[in-house]
Amino acid sequence: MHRYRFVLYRPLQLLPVLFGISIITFVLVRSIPGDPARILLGTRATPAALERIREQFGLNDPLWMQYLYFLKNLFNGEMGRSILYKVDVIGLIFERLEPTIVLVFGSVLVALAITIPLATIAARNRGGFLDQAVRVISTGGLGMPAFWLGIMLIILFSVRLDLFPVSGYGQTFLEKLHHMVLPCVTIALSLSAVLTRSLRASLLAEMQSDAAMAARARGLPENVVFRRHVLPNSLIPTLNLLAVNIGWLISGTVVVESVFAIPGMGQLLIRAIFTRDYMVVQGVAMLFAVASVLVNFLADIMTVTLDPRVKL
Amino acid sequence: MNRRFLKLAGATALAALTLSTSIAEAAGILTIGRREDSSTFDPIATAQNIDFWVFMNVYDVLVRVDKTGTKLEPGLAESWDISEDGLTYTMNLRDANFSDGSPITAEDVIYSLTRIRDSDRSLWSDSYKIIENMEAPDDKTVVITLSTQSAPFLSTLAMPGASIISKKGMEEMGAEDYASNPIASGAFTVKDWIRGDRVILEKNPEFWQADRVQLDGVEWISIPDDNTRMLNVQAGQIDAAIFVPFSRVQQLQADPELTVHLEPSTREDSLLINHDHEPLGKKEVRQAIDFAINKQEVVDAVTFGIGEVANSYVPKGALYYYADNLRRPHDPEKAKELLEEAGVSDLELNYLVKAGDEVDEQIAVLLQRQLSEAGITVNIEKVDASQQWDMLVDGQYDIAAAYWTNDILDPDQKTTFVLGNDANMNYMTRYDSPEVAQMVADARVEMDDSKREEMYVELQKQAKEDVNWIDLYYSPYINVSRKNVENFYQNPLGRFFLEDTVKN
Amino acid sequence: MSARRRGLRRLTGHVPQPLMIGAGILIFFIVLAVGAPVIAPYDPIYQDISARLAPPSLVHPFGTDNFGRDILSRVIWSTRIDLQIAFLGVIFPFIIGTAAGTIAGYFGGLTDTLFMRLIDIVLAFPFLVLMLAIIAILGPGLASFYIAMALVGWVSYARLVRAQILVLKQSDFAMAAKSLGFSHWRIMFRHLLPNALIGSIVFAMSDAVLVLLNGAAISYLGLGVQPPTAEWGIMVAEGQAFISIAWWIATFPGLAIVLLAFGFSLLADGLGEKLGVRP
Amino acid sequence: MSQAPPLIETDDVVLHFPVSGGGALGLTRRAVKALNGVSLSVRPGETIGLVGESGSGKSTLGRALLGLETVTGGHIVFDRAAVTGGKRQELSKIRRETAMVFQDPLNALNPRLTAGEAIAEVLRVHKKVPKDKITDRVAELLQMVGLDPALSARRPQALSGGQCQRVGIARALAVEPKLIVADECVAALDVSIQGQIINLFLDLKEKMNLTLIFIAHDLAIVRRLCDRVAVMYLGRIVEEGPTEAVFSAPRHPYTAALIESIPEIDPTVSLPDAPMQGEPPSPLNLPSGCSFHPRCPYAEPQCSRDPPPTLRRRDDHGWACILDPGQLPRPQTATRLQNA
Amino acid sequence: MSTPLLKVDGLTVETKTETGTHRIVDGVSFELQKGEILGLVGESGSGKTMACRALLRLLPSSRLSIPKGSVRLDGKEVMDLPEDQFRAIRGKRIGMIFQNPASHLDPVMRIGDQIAESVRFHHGGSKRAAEERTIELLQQVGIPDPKERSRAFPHEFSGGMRQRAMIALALACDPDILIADEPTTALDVTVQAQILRLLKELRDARGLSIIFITHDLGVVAQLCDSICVLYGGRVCEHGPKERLLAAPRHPYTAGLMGCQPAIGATGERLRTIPGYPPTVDAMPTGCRFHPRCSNEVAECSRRQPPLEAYEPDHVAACYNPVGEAAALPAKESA
Repeated sequence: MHRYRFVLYRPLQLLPVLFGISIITFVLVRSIPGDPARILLGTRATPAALERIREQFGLNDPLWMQYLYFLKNLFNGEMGRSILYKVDVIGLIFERLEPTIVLVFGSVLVALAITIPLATIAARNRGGFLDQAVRVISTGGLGMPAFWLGIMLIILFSVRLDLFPVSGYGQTFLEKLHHMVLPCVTIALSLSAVLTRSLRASLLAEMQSDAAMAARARGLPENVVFRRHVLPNSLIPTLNLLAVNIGWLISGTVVVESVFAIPGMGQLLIRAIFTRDYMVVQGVAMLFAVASVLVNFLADIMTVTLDPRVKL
Repeated sequence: MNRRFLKLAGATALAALTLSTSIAEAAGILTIGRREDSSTFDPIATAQNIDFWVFMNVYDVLVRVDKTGTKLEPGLAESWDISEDGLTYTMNLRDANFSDGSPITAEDVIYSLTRIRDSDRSLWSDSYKIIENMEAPDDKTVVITLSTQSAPFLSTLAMPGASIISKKGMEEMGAEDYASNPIASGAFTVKDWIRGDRVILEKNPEFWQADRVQLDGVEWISIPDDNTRMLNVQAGQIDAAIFVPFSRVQQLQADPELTVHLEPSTREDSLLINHDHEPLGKKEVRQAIDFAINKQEVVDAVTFGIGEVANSYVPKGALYYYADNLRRPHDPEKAKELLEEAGVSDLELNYLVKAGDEVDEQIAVLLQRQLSEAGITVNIEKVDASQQWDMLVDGQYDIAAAYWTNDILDPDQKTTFVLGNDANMNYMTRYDSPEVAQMVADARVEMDDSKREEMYVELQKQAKEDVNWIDLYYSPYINVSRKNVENFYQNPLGRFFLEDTVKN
Repeated sequence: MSARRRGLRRLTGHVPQPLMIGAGILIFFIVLAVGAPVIAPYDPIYQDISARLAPPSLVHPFGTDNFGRDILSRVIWSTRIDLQIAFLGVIFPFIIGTAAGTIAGYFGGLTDTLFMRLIDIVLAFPFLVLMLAIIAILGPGLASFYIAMALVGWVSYARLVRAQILVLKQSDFAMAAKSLGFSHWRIMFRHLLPNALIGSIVFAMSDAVLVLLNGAAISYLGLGVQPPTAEWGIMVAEGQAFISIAWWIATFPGLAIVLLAFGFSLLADGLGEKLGVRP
Repeated sequence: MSQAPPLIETDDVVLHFPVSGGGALGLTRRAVKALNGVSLSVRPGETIGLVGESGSGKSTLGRALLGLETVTGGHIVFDRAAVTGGKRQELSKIRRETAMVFQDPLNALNPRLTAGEAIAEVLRVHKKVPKDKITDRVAELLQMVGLDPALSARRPQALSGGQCQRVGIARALAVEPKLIVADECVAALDVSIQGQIINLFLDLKEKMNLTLIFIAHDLAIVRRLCDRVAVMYLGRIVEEGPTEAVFSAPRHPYTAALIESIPEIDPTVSLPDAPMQGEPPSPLNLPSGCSFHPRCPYAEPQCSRDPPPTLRRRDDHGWACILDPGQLPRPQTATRLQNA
Repeated sequence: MSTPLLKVDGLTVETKTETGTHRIVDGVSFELQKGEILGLVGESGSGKTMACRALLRLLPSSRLSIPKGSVRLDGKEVMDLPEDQFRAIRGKRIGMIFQNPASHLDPVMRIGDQIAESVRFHHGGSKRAAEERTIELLQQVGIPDPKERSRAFPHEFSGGMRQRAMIALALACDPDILIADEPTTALDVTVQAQILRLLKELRDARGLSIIFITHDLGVVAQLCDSICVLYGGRVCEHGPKERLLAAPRHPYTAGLMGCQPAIGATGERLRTIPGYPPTVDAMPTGCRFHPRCSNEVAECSRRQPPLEAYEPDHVAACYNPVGEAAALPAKESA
């Protein structure tokens, strides 16, 4: 199918993006004041010890050379060694990948599970009491910082009601699922606030669309019109909005991972930033970038599948 | 839509209920929540408490610090002899095995100590440069020769960095593998390490005191958020948590399910002063600042009354602590007078604060107000921890709060760092007194205990007089455990005696 | 849209209720900000250690924090800085984004491709790394925050405006302007941009809330405005530490954020309704 | 007709819009073939109608004539200035001396500018009158197109479609153009208003000796207004000649079918029994040979084989078909016209 | 005559704006016989589309009132039916096609599925039966290769094909009445001729009654049996095509015919109606056409003229109707 032709060449567009990201991260991270060697050594830092550490991680080379090394490593499928953990960055990242992926996808699912009914209620009662109620709920979700909301959810559902684990990730599949409920809900609540607004607007537009009118004119009941003609069409822009914001969403997991002690990439990243573990920051940033591009790529495939008019 | 949504919610809740019971941990495993995860298991490659506190139950050292944190007791070395001149230490090793079953030999000891002295991975080389030579007359004896006398040398051997590792293991596995999956001889061995999440330890049957160990295992779980960590203990999902914030102590104490442990520590919080930044080089100005600060208020507001006002750089209860050292009262008027005498007016100070450190930020806000009452303007500059460290080292600050915990029992380590004008410019204060530095050097090699004590008392007095920094408060280690956990104890040097801990 | 349909919309237009309520909330906060010295019962940084952690009472309607500072006064004074954050945190990305979006959309071709790749990069870039890095490089404080927001935030506006410009570029009035020999500059900024702005303005309303929350998240991670300045995000972040012994410290500033968010949301919907755009 | 040199002349103009490619990797170049060799010349003072179905390329041609689209091949010369050369100076001459009127009167005006501002802007940019005279000139122009100058303060939304179109025309006149291209400028208007606009054009044409290129699909209007007519099909002119001649005796089957399809307000005339079937094919894939052959009732095998026929000319009336004049039946309307 | 299939009486729709409540459809009445094609003619804002939507209760905005008046289908009043019963009328008794099939077809659903959905919803039956019926319908409206084409999406169709698909969709439930809302306005004349032809054939084959909404008198003249002219939301003239076009009574009808350029005419100026159609919020008093009317008398601005019968089935609302003298505009120019 030639509509899916972009699947073949789109991955090529990833290259300039990754290249750009690698340069920006590289320059940015290294311009942050703070010396990883000093951080590592703490009070015991002596000039000799500092020098040894810097030598060990190649921090003494000029920046451009460090970058070239980085690129060279990248071509060999390596990302260097973590200064803090002293192990290979790629291995470090892969250990942390799963929780974050589960968290992001779980959040998206929960967010959709919240958004679709809420937006439906709001759109079908436009201007009415329920519409306002949905607005209150969704802006409430938007206005509450994740670190605060997360703790509230823990106090209510874990400590008082003992329904969910307080934090952590778990070992078995079921355990993981169970652990992920609250973190996903935390992210989903603020995410769904944005999505609900978008979906409500699309729904309103689609409900008044000519196609919906025509469907009503054929005598289809409102429910059928809604389910078959309004909702599917409205979801497309909302899903695209979601895809565009995926980078933001992934970044948002950092806070939630801290609150819920989820051993994911967010925590790895934040600790790496704070300890100036350059290679890890670099690696995670690259991976976030790849993820973000991939998700948008998936969204494109989805859009093309859902909306036959779209050609990419 | 509505109905379906409710159904979904109901189903989720039901699933959750059935699951939550299956979560409970295995009986003999002690789960402890802490702020961060370990970074490595290579003893020489880290200087962080977060790593050390785990090492102490995984590795064994030649000489151990006892529960009170004031005396040394035999570890892997059953006994030791010190030569008359104080230069030769003969360590007699006990019969003990590594976790892989191989016996610990003198060769392993020499390998370990050589490694911390010479390896380019070692962060501790300087402390062990004093070791000139090591020999193994037999498998169970190590003779260590020092280049100079050193009173604190035995204490140095008790430092977790000097943990004994298996030479064969290290050479076969390589440093990287060993650092994730070490062969050690402590009470527990590393069963699994889920980086960023938890370190899973299991009882080491080869431990020479294996009978003493009651627990089947220990899990150190990283839970960065203070609230979450506390809620975990409260909800009974972990057995214990360390780093309890001051603000939570009272509330946790009221919980009948929990025991809050306030263990004496070697932690001292102090206010660094950059002597290089005039007029802070003037003793009177530093004294004025000391007068202007109401330490009791800091103790009350920041530590919720749990801490204690500090009067010496040597932590309370530590070796040679001088309890009668001078305490300058809170006296803003006196402070103003002193400033006037020193000819300083409109003093404006840059206060470097470690961002994200609750305690640090609170002290800053409090001190800012207190100093303003003495006519000193304080500008708070908040930067992230790593950058703060950089700026401290580079002297880009006027004042900043910092804390210290001892790694070793002997006061020499801290004294050297704080007064001995070591490489770190006296803990970044740039305090420069050649006489004091000489006293520090002398105290290090003085082998007579009472004389040594006198010297350290003198040092404490002098430091107070000169206001090298301002001692703020001492605070305990605050840990919390469930009622069913017994003998959950941390000594002033941070060692958890998990070999004695029982979980009922 | 045909002339007929627009005519009808014009007839059914009125000031939507959400717009009025939203504007009301915003005005309320502006009044608080302007009148803070008069309205706030206490000095926001006055410490009364003896009255610390006091629960809400008649003396301290919102209670006090761990330094005995009056939460109500701090919430009121914060309005000043938070409105500033919401405004400045949005206006710079708005200006940069609309300009970039206009240029990319209008010229198309290589310019557009370059901008789109740049947007891809920013979108794919972990926001937090950038935020923390910029704050670390420039030093914490509002200025760094604004710069970071501008560097990241412009993307949304650029995308919105670009999409609009691409449509408007095809419109007859753009063609008319071109046929009348107007310069690119004039066509872009006088004819196309004013018509492409509405969507961005509506988006800016909801963006303002996100900016505030970003500020809060940054504070939580430890890099916010300098103490002892009162700012809602920081107050929530700081109060989080006391959440189980003094819920009021974090809750009231949190509610203030929610209320302002609510106001902006209403404003956005109202504007969107009034001007006929979808958010 | 006068033998003055043509005001605007095109020679074999080709215009292809590239679209995202075909083939598995998207590497094959594809193009919407909007214009495929158009030659046309318009003399000063002449009004020429461009007619054809949607997709025939008539609007594209109109824009290309004013240099608003970049042509792929061929030449366009306006008053001795090359439109296609892309020289800034020549292009600006064209901008100063031509103007365009658009289909959707509301959409052709910037919704944020009032009628007066829209016209004044043109005057200012082209420095047509001194600054202090602008208001007067705007009023004058509005009166010229039959609008009350008081309306100059209104925005397009507050004007009716007909009024908007008059503003659009006034704005075009503000340039004092030699040539106006009117692109379907009455199609979106109400029937009662269409007549007003057509009459306005007739007036202006008379008064100002305008050259007018009138693009429309409504043949009836073209017949009223235009001196000559060019019929386009898939980017080619298939017939061109004096309006009267084309309408009464079309020489191309497509023109004939087009004329036949127009409903008359005459209850006695019934719908054509066999209207031309099908719709114009996509300009992405032109049929081989004469592009009209798939729909042509007179198509011969050679029509699909041979290259498209070129415009043949006789009596100033050109057609691109193998049929000779007189081989087509005359349209009903033409017959009626004769009988009346 | 027998009971008309559809009788609309006094149909009224109001809209609320800042300036007050306005009637955009004001007492519109007409009848439709079985097999009749009625042309509903008017300019923009004449209320022709609104009237038809109102009688199907498909008003697009919440600001529009619930329509008042009487609509009788086979002599039975349907205006007071509750919504769920009324729904059975939509589609099944009265189908509708629209000006812009591109937007009135669901863009993300296959054509065949949309038709099958309607078929199954109204007639039930198996999926297969619905599919067969779909193909049959597509065939009937002249879509070549219907089986293949039913799998296509609307955007893959050309304009004419889309309108055919739209008609097939309307026919899916076998309605008695088809409301065609400017179905050919967006199409090329050649395609328009095809669609008009199709509608006429459908009427002949099925006895379908059609209400054809348009502004093009030419189309009406060729297709319809009777014509109803609307202006400003009111009926101004209604009668059989031949009589109405031969001798329009209302000055508006006459004016409209005058300004429609005919293909046979050349050269001269067109006759026009001065001024512009009124907007909803500024409706003139009395006869809504009077400000533009050349036949205006004093009474016109004061009172709304009632519909008066000139022949039994030819009515007009005017105080000063055009006399017999008005002739066919086509001849006027000749």
